[in-house]
Amino acid sequence: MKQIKQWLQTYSLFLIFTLIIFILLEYLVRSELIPAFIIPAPTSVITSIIENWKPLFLEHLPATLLEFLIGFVIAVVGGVGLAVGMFFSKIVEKTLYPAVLISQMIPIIALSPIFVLWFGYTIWSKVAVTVLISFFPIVVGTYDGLKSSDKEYIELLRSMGATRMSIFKKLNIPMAMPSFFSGLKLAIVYALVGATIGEWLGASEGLGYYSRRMSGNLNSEGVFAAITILTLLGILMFALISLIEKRVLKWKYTD
Amino acid sequence: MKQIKQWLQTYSLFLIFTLIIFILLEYLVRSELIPAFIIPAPTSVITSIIENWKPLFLEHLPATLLEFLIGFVIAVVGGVGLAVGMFFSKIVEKTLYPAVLISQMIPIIALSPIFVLWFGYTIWSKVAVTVLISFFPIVVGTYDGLKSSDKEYIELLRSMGATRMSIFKKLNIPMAMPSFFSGLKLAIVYALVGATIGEWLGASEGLGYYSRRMSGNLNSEGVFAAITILTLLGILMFALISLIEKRVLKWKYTD
Amino acid sequence: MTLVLKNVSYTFRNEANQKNKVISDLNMEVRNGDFVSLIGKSGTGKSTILKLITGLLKQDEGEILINGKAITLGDVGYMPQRDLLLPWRTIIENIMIASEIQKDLQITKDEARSWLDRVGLLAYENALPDQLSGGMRQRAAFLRALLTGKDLLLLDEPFGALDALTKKDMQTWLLSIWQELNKTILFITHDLEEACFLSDRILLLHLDKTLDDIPVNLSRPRHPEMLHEMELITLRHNLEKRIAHETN
Amino acid sequence: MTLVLKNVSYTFRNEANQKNKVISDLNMEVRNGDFVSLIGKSGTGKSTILKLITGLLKQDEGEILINGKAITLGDVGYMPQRDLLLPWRTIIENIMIASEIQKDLQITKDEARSWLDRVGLLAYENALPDQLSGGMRQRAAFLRALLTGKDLLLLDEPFGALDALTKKDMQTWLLSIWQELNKTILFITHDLEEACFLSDRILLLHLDKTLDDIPVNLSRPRHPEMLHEMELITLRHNLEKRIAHETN
Amino acid sequence: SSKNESTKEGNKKELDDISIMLDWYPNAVHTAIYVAKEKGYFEDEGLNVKIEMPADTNDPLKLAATGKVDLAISYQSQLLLSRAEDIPVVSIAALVRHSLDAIMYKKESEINSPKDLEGKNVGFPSSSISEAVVSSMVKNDGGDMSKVKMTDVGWDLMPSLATDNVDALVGAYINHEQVLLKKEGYNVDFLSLPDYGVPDNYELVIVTGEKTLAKKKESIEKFWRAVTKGQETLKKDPAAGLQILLDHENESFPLDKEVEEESLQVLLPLMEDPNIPFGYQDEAVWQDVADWLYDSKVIQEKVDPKEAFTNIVSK
Ligand SMILES: Nc1ncnc2c1ncn2[C@@H]1O[C@H](COP(=O)(O)OP(=O)(O)OP(=O)(O)O)[C@@H](O)[C@H]1O
Ligand SMILES: Nc1ncnc2c1ncn2[C@@H]1O[C@H](COP(=O)(O)OP(=O)(O)OP(=O)(O)O)[C@@H](O)[C@H]1O
Ligand SMILES: [Mg+2]
Ligand SMILES: [Mg+2]
Repeated sequence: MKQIKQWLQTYSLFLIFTLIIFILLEYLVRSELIPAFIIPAPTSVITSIIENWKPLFLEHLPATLLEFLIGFVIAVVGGVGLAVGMFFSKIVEKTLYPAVLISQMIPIIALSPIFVLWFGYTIWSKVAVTVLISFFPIVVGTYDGLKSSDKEYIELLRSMGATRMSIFKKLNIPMAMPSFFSGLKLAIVYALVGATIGEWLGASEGLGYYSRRMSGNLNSEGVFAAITILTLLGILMFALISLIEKRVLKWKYTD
Repeated sequence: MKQIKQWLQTYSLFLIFTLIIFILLEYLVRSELIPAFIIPAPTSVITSIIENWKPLFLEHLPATLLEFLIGFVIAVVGGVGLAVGMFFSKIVEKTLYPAVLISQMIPIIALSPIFVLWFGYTIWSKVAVTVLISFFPIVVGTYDGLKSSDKEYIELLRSMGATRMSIFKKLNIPMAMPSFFSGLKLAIVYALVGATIGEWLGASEGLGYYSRRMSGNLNSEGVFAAITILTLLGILMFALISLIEKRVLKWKYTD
Repeated sequence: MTLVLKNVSYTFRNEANQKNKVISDLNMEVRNGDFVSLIGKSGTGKSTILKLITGLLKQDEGEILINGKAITLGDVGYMPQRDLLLPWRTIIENIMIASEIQKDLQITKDEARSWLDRVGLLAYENALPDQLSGGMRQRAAFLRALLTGKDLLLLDEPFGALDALTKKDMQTWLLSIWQELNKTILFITHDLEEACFLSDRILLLHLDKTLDDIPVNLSRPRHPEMLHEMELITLRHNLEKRIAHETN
Repeated sequence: MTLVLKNVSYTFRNEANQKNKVISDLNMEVRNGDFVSLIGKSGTGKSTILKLITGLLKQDEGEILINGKAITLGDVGYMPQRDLLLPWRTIIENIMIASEIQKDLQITKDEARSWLDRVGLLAYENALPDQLSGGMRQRAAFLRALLTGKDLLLLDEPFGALDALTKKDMQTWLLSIWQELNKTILFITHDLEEACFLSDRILLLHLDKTLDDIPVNLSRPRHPEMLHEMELITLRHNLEKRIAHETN
Repeated sequence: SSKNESTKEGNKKELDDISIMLDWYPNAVHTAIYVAKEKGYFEDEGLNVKIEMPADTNDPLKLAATGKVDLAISYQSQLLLSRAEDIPVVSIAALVRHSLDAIMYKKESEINSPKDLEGKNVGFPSSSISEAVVSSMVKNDGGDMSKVKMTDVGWDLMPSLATDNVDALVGAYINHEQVLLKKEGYNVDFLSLPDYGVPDNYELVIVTGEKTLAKKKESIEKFWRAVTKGQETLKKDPAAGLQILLDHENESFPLDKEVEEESLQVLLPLMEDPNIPFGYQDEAVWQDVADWLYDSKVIQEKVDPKEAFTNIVSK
């Protein structure tokens, strides 16, 4: 009860703001100041979601979720792995850090034929886009976090005879957590965007695919139905990670 | 001289790594293990840049640069403005912060018809994408930076009779600088990607558009020529901001 | 210059709206040219009193008067325990910040420079705070409070973070400056020896919110040798006993 | 347990490869059950000596022996000035960390708990370090060093960050623990009074890298009253003079 | 000469502005428009034509509907789809009179007729029309559509076939993808839509918004007259006509001359029929395509073809 009250207090203004925007949009569309085939009325979008809930939620949502989850897990595992590698080896760091940075400057759509070449039209091409797009914040977050360990703490543990591995486990990893979670929160949002873009590059199911198909059919309600679900999913994922963060970093948040 | 030596020391491994990748690519393409119309040989890309240097550097590069610059400036001015607004007013913060966060979760390409409707195929549609994509890190960086001012410093200045405005100028702004620059470095990379994506959504010149045109013609050398220039431009911009940061935050870097 | 607190009370309220009456019906007076120390266990409210006098906090009841007028922000020079030098400003820019903030306060760069010279920091005029040692930083922070131009200086544990040897030097240095300028100083410290050595009077704040006013009968000028005189040692011993029986 | 340093030298090299010979031909000895303080001006190399003894730094020349054997990492209990409690671990997890790291060290949770009880921290067993006051944290940090099970404890300004009143309490507390357990302690401090009050011997490190060995002829057990005895005061006065003439 | 310039400027001010958005970037199919522009036919008609290029193949229609552009080049079936979605656009002329779309495949993949697609993988560019095309053709050929695997390949039609990720393509044009794939050394062949029960359609049509049509009918007629004149000139000397296009584009986006030449050769016979004026649209063709779209469930409601087009040239 108290939590709900607090939540409302935090977000009420934003919710009111959103509501006003929706009402404004509804008015603009209904009065034909904006053509409905470009921005649909919010009510039509809701109607469209309800009418098509079966394909949307039972077919396309699970497909996107699967790509997203596989991609996100790979990005986390790979990103953390790379960060740890860079942390332990200057050579790995100097070789790959600039490459990771530069990989962010290449517009992904330009690389789509390469994905097709490597992965064909399997789920892996979407996973690849997801990974590529969400990899960076995880690497940076984890690496910066690992490096943030105070020299004095390390000396204290070494004075007790700790090996490098036990310093890593007992000090570096917990120290890296806050920064790792900052990266993770960015990455989970990007991963969802990545899965969507991946589907645009060729897919046969998924919300991104759905929105593109609807766009091809000039059905703007359908496009926005998919976008709405994607956005809500993104908010949910972000909230989920924030929640896990609060749990794991309890020591940071109890005050 | 000494700086060059230091620079080489830092990046030599990466340069060697890049070189090896290039040689490998060249071999794979020449021996027809990878079709040249998907990934071109690095030498063909260089040839393509040299052959088409005139349109590339005199027409498309300036076009992209212009979109990028206008977009980036608007993102900086708007982002800083919003951050300052949120800093001074809880109402602004509670209303707009979630909106800014959510704006990052919407796949931008899905909004292209809206941009086209509002801005047509003028430069402004590309500027809009650029702004939307680079806005977020600036807002977050500036806002977090402004909030980071220590309560004790504020009390010290208040004890001298400082007004809120003079605390803002003398304390909050300088305190926000490091975090602002972190955001700026991300934003400048994203802004360039944004301009490119903007061009994919409709343009008649620019490096992004060029790469798309060449892609439609299966001219992969052309695609990678544009990507190469874009990437180099991104690195340059990033280095430029880093340099400015080092100047402005001299007090952080002299040790 | 006379500072008078009459029946001052102050209560902290936390988020859960719980009240914590930290200062209750407090009366005290600091006269022109006095060096007064305020001592007491941790949490008795010493810093709160200083914040009330600067005007950073507003008392719930009672009056705080300087020369008979209610105090406002900007009336006193304030120096907290952490030096709080702005890291992006050079030393001279740091000590001149009050004159940027208060329009009617005119301090020229030359004046500031002559002050730096006097405390042995002229060579560091354009250095950044990070380049200075703890003692030097503390001297700069003191100059900053001094260059507010106010007669009353409030110092909240200014030497608390310094090592014992540097602290000794700073004490002597502070006394010499104070004597020369005829300023009034209200000084918070945990170090009873320091309080005895520096002050004309010691105000001892108890956990039950009462205040003892204890005179220090040592001659001026003070010199480090006095630290070993029986009078000071007895006084300190005495104070220690008065505090020790209090339980937190 | 005997600690012996024979002709130890140590030189810091910075990036520009400039050398700074901090320790030069140092000889010292700490015997079983001793409480030895190491004092000296800032930068004379006190902390460096401690790091050499822990094994964190490796001497360029000479030998460092415990019971005749060259020291290695993990041979002593070390407590730095900052408490360095890991903020994500509860107090009991923090004090037991050495037994997680060293396989041959078996300390049960019950033992740890009884230690917490002894220092008055049992109620905070499962609290996070942030929830404790400075004095409590310092006690926990000391327990952590103690629970390494080593006979020799190296304490680098353990009470430097505490306020004067808390510091007094901690000193008495430390003495009582030390006496009970028959540990050997090498203690760095800036506070000459503290050094005199606690130690059997005081090692005074000079800027010219020489070391004086000064015995403290106060009876054991010590109690706070002794702080006001002439003997201690004279000794302190003496030490002060010996240090004061050195220029940095 | 200064006098001459001033009169020129004076003339320019009297020109009516009209904008057209192409279906895709400039290529051989647009040669007539560029010829008309270059030779001054538009100016002769009193028009100042602005040519724009789209981001997405759906954009031209939408922008014509909102009046952001006056004219747009789009696809006949796409226009009918828009009508079904109540988007107020009308076709005013047919630019290409026959299907350019086809089912394309590598010769070695042993596809001889649509039913051979059973068990094969067909790539298409996220469009339900393309799916309907394959479905109609396979059924017409007596095949089982449920055995054909359809793969949406997004933007990457050619790479998907070239890398053997799919066995055949639909939505690829015989005047572009086919030519390019051949040039890259792939031996491609295709199956024509009309041969297997999909009505032959006007692949490219010129569309405008209903409001624009009412307002600017005269200018639109002038526009089409000039384009027709451009087409005449082009037919007389295709090489010279194409050169105008290549020159126009060459500064910024070098086009492959060979490819465009071949493309034009494929296109020219498909853009006009004997004894029918350039651009004239037949109601029967509209009716057939509309019926086919409805029958194959691409659109859910019947569209009246009379509303979908209007002829600005008479037979
Ligand atoms: N901002 C605040 N909000 C709520 N309570 C506060 C606040 N600041 C101080 N207090 C409470 O007021 C009391 C007095 O605090 P104050 O800082 O004045 O003590 P102090 O005598 O200066 O202690 P110390 O010697 O540790 O500096 C304490 O119990 C403290 O918990
Ligand atoms: N990591 C290091 N690299 C280079 N020089 C160092 C390093 N640590 C200490 N020094 C130098 O060694 C000298 C002695 O330092 P040390 O910390 O041992 O002094 P200290 O006696 O402990 O001083 P303090 O009383 O301030 O703690 C100083 O001159 C210092 O500049
Ligand atoms: Mg205080
Ligand atoms: Mg030290």
